Amino acid sequence: MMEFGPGFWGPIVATAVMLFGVGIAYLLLLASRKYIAPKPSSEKLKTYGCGEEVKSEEMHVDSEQFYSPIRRAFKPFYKYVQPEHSGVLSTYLLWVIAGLIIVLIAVMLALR
Amino acid sequence: MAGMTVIVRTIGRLLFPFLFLFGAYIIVHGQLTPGGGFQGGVVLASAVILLLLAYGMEGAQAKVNALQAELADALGGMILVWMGLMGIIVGIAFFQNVLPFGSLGQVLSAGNLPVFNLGVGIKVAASILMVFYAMLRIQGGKEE
Amino acid sequence: MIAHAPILAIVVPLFAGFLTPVVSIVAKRFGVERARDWFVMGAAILMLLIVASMAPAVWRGEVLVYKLGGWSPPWGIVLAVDGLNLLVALIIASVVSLIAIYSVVYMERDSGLEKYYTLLMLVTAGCMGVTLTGDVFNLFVFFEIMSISSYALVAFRRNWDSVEAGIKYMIIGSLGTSFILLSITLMYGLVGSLNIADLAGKIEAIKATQPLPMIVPLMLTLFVVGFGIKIAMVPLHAWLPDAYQAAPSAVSALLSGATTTVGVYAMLRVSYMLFGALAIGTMFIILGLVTMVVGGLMALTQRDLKRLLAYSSISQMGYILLGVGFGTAMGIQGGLFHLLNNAIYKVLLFMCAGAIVYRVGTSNLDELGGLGKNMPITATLFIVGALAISGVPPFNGFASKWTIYVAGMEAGQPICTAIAVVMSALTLAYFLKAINSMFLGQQPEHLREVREAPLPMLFPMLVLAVFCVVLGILPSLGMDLVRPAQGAVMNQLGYIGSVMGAG
Amino acid sequence: MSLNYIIAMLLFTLGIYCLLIKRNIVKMVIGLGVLTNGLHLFLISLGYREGGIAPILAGKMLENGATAEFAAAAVDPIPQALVLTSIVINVCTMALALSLAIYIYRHYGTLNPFKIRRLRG
Repeated sequence: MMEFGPGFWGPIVATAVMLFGVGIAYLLLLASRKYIAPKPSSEKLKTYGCGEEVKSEEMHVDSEQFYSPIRRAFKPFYKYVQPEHSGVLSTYLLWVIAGLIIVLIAVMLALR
Repeated sequence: MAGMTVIVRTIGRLLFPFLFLFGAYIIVHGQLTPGGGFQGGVVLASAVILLLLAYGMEGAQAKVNALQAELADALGGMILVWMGLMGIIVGIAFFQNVLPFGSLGQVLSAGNLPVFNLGVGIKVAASILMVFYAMLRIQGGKEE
Repeated sequence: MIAHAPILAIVVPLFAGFLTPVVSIVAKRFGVERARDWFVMGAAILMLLIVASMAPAVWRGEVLVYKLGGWSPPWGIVLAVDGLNLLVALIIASVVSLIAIYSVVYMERDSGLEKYYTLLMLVTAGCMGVTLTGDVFNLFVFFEIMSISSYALVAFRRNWDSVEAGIKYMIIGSLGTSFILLSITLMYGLVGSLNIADLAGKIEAIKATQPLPMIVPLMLTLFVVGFGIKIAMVPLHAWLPDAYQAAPSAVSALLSGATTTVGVYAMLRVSYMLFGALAIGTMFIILGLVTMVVGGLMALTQRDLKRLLAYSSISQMGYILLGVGFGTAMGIQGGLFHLLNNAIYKVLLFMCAGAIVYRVGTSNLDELGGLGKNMPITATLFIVGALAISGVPPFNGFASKWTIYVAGMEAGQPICTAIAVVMSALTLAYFLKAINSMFLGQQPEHLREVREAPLPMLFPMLVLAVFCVVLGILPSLGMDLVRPAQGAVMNQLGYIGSVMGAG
Repeated sequence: MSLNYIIAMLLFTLGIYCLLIKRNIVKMVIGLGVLTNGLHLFLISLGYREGGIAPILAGKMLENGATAEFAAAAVDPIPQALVLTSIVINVCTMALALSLAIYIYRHYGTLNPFKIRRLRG
């Protein structure tokens, strides 16, 4: 048991509980397999790619669009900030100078 | 790199020993006069670089080749570290003076400093030479 | 020899660096090229032992002061080791030892390895020097040694990408170090001393005068920006993804484990010791939040594994800044604990990425897939690291993040804490994406023959993963490790007294 | 006397201007050099003293009483040592930067930072 301010967190107990939970879940999974054997038809296993024949090796989630809902939620960020990471050294140096000025103003305000 | 005209070659050949001597002088008198290991080492390296400019890569490599420069670099570094470690072994602290001070104004005086300058001089000369060789090697497109 | 431990910890890697070319030439002559690797590994482990030998005395609360050449503090250069220095030195020494073991196999396909090992040892010597020194100009010199060697290491393979990353890192980094030099110059002009303890006392006296000289905030700013470039605070972070992506994975691990740690250390030491920077805690909190959010959101859309890890590294730096910015005992403790944990799992993740690059040849997530069957151990270790970095309970990341959250609530900053929790979930999200793209899913044709990574690469990864789990299950162990460091950050007068009293 | 500081500041500003505006890596590296030289000039000016003497002890100065006189007349030697160290570091930086620039030119065929941007995003 160790104290972290309000409330407590017992790492060993928690880990034991989690391992116990994992064990139960695994047992449930095994048990369920016994009763309901999944038997999908071959039609269901086939991937539908707009009528195109797609080999299973070529199926891959595009890693850039993986979280497109989150991209939509933070649209301004991806519209304005991400394209600024353009790989141009001069831009990056400008950021450094801008950062210097921002930090200077902040420190001036704080230490006044 | 090809090399240059007869005038440059002759003057370079004639100047080389004097430049080398001057570099050695600056290093050895480091504790007495302005200058020291770094400045003397640069002069030493510039003597070889003069040969390099006048005679091309081969002329300089005949005096000091790349492997020798690398070994001299390591040697200079090790002189420095050993001088420091001597302080631990003999005295009480790293970089503690272990050699006798001698009398003021003599070349062999000021304890550790002459040896120290020597180490710095060798290291700087070798390093600058290595930088030049490396850059010429990239420039010539011979690398890899 | 224990009395000389502080200087030996710097000299051993420096000496090994100078000796590596010679050892390499001799070993080649005798036909045992591997001797060079063993030599470097031995030097790294010797350094770890030397650092560890300082631990008992420092944890008792002493400040080890070592006078170079026997000159006493305000005039000569001193090395001063208190809890904070020791924690960082331990992290660096362990990370470098593991990377030396890892490099033996990982780097074997490259040519010019004696230069690689020389540079590795020089980076180590620079890190150690920055960490252990008690003199501000000496700190700058070692910082430059570390930086220049790391620029060269990033560009080591001389491909188009590593050269591009190298030159960007180099120019931005050199601008940063010149800011540090300018600040040291101003400080010398204002106070006339270079010893950190002496400076701290004198600047304290100057700050008491009203009005405050304009130069004091300027100095602090230049230091914060200069070290901020090394730890990639957000407006200054642009070099980091390029460098981590293009460098060999062992070097990325070294940069994320050692040099950023040193950057955080230097920032803490200078801003807290010299300027008593509790006043700018709010600035650290805001910068930390911005760093965290930008790093996390940028990581979400990356296609390259190492670039994703690089952005997540930026994000984790935000947590450290946040914890330190709270300025309470618990906040600093959490920040430093996160610094330790960050070094552990970040190095682990980069080593896993390196294992994949070593076997597959690419780190592009779109070209990977289904590697879980071929590389089960690497996959397990990567998942351990990913869960640890996302703060999932039984691993070490949870303990330190939880400490930071609690500190945030106690410091009366519930909004910051909420943002930190959300970003933690986002971290899990993008790591799930990486795991899915690499180890699960359909396996492309050309990856059928991939084998498990070789044992010398797996060994350091296993050690780090064990640390992840142990520090997660027994967080009080990590807290005990961090508490002397936190005490040292808060106990400014003790440091000044010990260093100045040594004369 | 204050001319030193003005020139140092000018050099520093010029260096930053060079880094931000120039469209050539080699010129940016030169700008970095100019910037650092401005710093060195600033640092060395801090230790200067009007009509000071070189801080080298010679024979007569060690006699009793003369040491204090020497200390009162000599310029501050510490900034000179610092500048020398910094120059050495600068040499290393320049050498590395220029060799990287050579590689950049070989791989990209240009030194324009606006065209060296294959790593981005």
